[in-house]
Amino acid sequence: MSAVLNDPAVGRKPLIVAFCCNWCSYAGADLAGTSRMHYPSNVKVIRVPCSGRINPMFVLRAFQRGADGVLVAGCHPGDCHYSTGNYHSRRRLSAFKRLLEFAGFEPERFEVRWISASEGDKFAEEMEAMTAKIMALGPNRKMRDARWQSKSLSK
Amino acid sequence: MAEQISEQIIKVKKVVSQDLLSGRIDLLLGWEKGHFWWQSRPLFARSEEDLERLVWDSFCVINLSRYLPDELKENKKIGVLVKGCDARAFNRLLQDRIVERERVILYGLPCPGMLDYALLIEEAGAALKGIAERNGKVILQTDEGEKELLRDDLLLAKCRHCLHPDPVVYDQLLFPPLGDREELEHFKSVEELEELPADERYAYWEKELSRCLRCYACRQVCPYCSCLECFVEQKSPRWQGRAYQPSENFMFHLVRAYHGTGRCIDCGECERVCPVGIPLMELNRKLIKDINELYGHYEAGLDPEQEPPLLTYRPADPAAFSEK
Amino acid sequence: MKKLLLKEKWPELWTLLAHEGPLYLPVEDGSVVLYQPWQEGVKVNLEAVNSTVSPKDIFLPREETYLHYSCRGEMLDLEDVESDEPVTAFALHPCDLKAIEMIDRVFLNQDPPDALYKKRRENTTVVALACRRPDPYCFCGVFGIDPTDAPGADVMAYLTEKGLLLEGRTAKGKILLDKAAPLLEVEADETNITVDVKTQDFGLQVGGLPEDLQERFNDPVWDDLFRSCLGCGICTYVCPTCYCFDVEDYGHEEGGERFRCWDSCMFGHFTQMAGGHNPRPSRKERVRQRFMHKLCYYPETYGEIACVGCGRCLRSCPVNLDIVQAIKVLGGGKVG
Amino acid sequence: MPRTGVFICHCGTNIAATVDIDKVVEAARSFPGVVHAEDYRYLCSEVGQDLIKKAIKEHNLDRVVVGTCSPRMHENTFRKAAAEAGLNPFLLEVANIREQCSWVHRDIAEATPKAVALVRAATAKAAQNDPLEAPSMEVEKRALVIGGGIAGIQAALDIAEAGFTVDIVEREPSIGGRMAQLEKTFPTLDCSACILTPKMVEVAQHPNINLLTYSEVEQVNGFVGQFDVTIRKKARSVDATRCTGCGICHEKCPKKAPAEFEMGRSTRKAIYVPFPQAVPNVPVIDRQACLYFQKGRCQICAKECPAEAIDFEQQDELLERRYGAIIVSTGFDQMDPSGYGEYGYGQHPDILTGLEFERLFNASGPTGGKVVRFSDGKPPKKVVFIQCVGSRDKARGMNYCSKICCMYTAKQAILLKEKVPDARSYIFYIDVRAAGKGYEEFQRRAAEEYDVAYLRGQVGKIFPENDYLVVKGVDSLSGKTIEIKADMVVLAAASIARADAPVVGRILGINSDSYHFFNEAHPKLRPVETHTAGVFIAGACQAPKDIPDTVAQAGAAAAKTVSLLSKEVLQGEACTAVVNQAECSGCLYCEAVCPYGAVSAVEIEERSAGGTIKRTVAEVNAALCQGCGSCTAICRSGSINLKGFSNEQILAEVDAICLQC
Repeated sequence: MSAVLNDPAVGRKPLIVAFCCNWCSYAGADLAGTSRMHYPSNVKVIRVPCSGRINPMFVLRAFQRGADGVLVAGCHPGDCHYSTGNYHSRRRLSAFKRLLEFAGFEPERFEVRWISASEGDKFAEEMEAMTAKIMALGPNRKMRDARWQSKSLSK
Repeated sequence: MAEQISEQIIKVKKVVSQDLLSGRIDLLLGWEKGHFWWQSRPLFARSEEDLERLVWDSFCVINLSRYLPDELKENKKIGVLVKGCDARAFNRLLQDRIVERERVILYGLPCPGMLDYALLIEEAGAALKGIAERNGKVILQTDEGEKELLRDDLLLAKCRHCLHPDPVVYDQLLFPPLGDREELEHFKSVEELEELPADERYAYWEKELSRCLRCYACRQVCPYCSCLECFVEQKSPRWQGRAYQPSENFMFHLVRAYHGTGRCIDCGECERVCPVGIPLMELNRKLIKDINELYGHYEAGLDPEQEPPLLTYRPADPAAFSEK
Repeated sequence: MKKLLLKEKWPELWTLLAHEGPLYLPVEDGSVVLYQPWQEGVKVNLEAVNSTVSPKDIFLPREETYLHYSCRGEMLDLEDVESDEPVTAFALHPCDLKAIEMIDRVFLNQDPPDALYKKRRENTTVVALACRRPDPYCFCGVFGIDPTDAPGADVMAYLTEKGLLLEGRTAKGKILLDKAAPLLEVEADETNITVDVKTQDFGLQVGGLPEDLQERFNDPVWDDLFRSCLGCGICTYVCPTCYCFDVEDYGHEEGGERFRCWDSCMFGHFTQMAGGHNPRPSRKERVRQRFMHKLCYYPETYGEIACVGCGRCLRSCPVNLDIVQAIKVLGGGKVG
Repeated sequence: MPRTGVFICHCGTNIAATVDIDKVVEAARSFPGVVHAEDYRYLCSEVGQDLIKKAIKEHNLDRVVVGTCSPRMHENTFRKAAAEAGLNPFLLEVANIREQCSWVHRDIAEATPKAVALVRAATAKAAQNDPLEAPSMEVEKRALVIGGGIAGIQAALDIAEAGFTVDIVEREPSIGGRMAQLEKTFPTLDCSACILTPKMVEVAQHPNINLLTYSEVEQVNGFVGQFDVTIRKKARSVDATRCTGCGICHEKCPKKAPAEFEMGRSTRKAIYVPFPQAVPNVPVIDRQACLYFQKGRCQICAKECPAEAIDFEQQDELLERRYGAIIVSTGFDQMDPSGYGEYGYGQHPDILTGLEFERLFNASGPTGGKVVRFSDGKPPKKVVFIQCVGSRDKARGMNYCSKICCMYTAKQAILLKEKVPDARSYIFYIDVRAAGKGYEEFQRRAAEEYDVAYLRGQVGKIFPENDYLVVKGVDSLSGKTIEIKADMVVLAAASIARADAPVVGRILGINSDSYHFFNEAHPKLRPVETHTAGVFIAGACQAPKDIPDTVAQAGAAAAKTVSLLSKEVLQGEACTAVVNQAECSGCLYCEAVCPYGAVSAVEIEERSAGGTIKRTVAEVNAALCQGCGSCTAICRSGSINLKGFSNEQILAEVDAICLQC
């Protein structure tokens, strides 16, 4: 992988935390696997019932702990398993994303995608694309608490 | 106008003392003078004697609605003097269901804006002894004589940004309304920040927030911070660490602002009380601006019947993500 | 013998002292003045009477990590964190220094003394700055503090038209002046350095406070006094004599650190116990606690009221509920 | 500190080929709380499950983490195994190291640390897990069928025959639906009415079936087993208990209105039954058309009615009923082809849609069963049929194939030849799709025995000339331009979702595809279920389909319904929201965003300084909650939490997943 991916400054690969709704995007991520599609291993998925479950504080926590990018993925609007969850998350996370950008985060650091259970290809493509964008930006230092990774004496 | 505000106290006193004496209200929330002529503090008046200390002048900035949730636990019916912003604060509390409309009598005071002491001394140039007001002007009385300035130029920042000087909800409007104000540059400072490159914007906030003492005055004074238990203090889960690290500073301030999405009444109290001068309203106004742009114009606290934007949706809503 | 540091030489002194270790001095940050470590480009303001937040955080930082831990399996390793770097606290006003003296009693007159605090205190050279004019909020005179002289200082400094007059008071102070010697000149005229700084007293007569304030614990005055309090922590955080802190861990099961950080008795959670019980459940108990501590508990232990009249709470309290009002309603002055 | 056991599955080589299993097991041993870690080739096998069960007992485990395939695959399998070993199943977490790790990464050096991170996150989450119990809910032994076409009729009859009560809600005054509008059915040319009418009568007479015609579903609350449904029974203005169906009222009624049943191609009266075989045979007054309702005079029907059944005062009635299951069979519409300007639909009376043409054959249709032109009443000698009008048209219509048009057009061409022996049919088509039992034979018969000209190609323009319609098209096989002077043109307009399908979908909480056809829960394996438990779909509301498919699907939906209603209790969702009422400030924003009405206000008493106070807080009905968690994200204080995906659990996962290995 490229030099950016192996960021010498922190000696680690960029980390993308992807919150995926159980019914669409998580299933889409599974389908990417079942179809043996490939995407970068720096993407790590956390399963949630619905994109409407996402409290923006989860996203901030990920940045604090060292995520370089955060993705929330849910069903396409209109297809929510719970009928309205993603309509609500669309409003909440739109406002939140703009606030994050206002705080100085690059827009690419936090994204929301609608990925259905049948869109394994889209999941893989989005992960590739997001990883490429994050690599171009380099590691995120905004809001990161360096103390999290320091295991002080364990070395 | 300026003379009106100093004369208005006579009528205010008359109305509220009638209601207090007749038992229509058990408690009146008003203002009294602090140690200095430029300070007022809340007055909790239960008797005519208490009412002697009641004032209504150009320094009655404190939002008295904020005291209602607690005082309603001890009093049956409370009268409260409300300016434009205080009335919107009341609606906020009403919408969040922590006050009961029928247990509160709102005395509406159309508000010409409150004066900023820091501006007064800055303008005075010399030692400031006091002020007088007449015809929309303020006369600064200093060691070196008098200086006359336009009242509107001496307002607190929050009052310069005020769009609704008249109470939007009241039981009795004590004086004729002043009319809504227009402020063309309401979001100017937000827009200026938006123009900055991301890294500079982050550096700006990192520096501003580095002063944060975590005194939570912004939260305590805020009409939208009505939670019994703030996320900040919760032990399980521990959302907010106490360390004075940038990561924790951002956590608090971004979440504080985000919790005001579609709820912030734009009163500017958080910024006013911040002892270290953090421009908190830039965060809040950013959210107001974005909600307006994305989901239609909405001013929180104007109409408690109108659904807050985060509690509703339209299937065809736009999104701020790079995917449409 | 006082030495003069000409205004134009100030930056040289800052550079010199900051080279040794952190140099705290009053700096304009946004719209406020705070004691911050000097670095190139900061705007030092020696004219400011009172910083917005007291300089106590030089000795009692807002946050202070004191141990690192790491674990693997059953093993737990601990490592203390201590700093030995020399610190200069520059331009502390007499009231603030008096307040440090009060905090010293709490942290040092113990057995054992607070190691972290002790270390910082020992490592710090204090340069006090005499006041030249009072702020409208100042009332140090009420407590017998001379705003032009700080007995606890290592170096006493006076602001003059030309610059700063520096007078070494202790061995530490003299070392500092020795280091700065190349920058200093001998000042001939020493007559004009102190001015009569008369603060206001708000009609306070602290002598009028009851002998035994403990008896006022259940006094009805508390029922009224607390009402306007919003429950924020401004007064405690800006106050030079408040020193409460909390301890918290940061980290995970594999490693992390333990730190202490400022806390405020004005917060509901300050006395919240693990089981949920809270002996100070409402703002009334908390407001009473703070003022009783300043006016009763501290004096009972250490012999003087824990207020130096810096006026910061008068300036910063969002609802103008401050210690002057508390003293008055308790009998230490005329109300109204 | 929990006692966690970690089990890593090789899945043969599916995981083991790209993940260094030993390293993952070794790393897991160092995670906080892990007291046991091992691996096995196939954990989902019986031997593998036994291994987990054994370890739970042997090591006294109170948390289990399985690193294996997707939890959507085998989470239930492993949870069941854990339960058999005496552990609450919700104390088990799955780390997805197959679909989301070994299968998507090629390099063992990349996949292994990722597997470690995923197992670490699952371990951290598991430490926060609480034992959960799924609530059990009673089942109301009554079904609701929405839509009384052939799908609804079939489903209702099947359910009723199984012994359960079923209500049919039909919007129109009569059941029958689209099938009632048809003359004959392909490929057998059965008379549609002959096979449908007996079923309609059976529905009306079945003791287990309640017919609610001229009614609509307004609101659906609740959940599987206990749907609370509000049904609006529209005012018929005729007392059904008195009406004898004699028909005098509509005979005498002086006011005419366009007949919906005839696609507006003829009229009916203001008081009417939509077609002669209507069930129930009780007329309704169209209040928009009725002279009395519009102008306050007339009342002829009331004067003439021998049974005194006319009731002008009748009001809409709101019925509140509880059902255990719901079948949606709301059918389809035919697209209005006026958007295709080149075909001139709406410009000329002899340009018809397929359904309008169908009505010409019917004895009670607009022409009394004579196949004649609307323009001059003469029988058409040359009829051009155009296929795929709005179907298979990415640019202007629908992407999909409407499925029924090829067959019904062949049928109509045959019927035409039988009615007008000297008529000739020309069919412009893209492809002929005749997949189905007897379909290909039927279509060939039309072409070969009924002299139907099949022209592969498209029509570019239709315009009237003299008393005929000039149809200009291209035969794509020969490449030649074709011009036909036709007497009539029939457009096979696309079958589309009902215009109000999105509204119905929202009321029921079921989702739709981009054409507004309702989505099945799985296109292959759950074809009649929806994502909302207890709501099933049948017929053309799911996608265009013919009668045999519709009836088959209706039967399947009925079978699912019957199996549901046969249960005494249902296991509900275990992962539901829960309110910390001591911290809840009672703003009830959670109530506003809950899609299931599961959150409501409740007053609690609380000790406060100097006494007790009453406070309003939120409360969750666990039986209604489906566990989406939208409430938890709007709650500022985190006072409402979601079991199974709690704030603590998700934050623990975030914390752990961000730790670098």
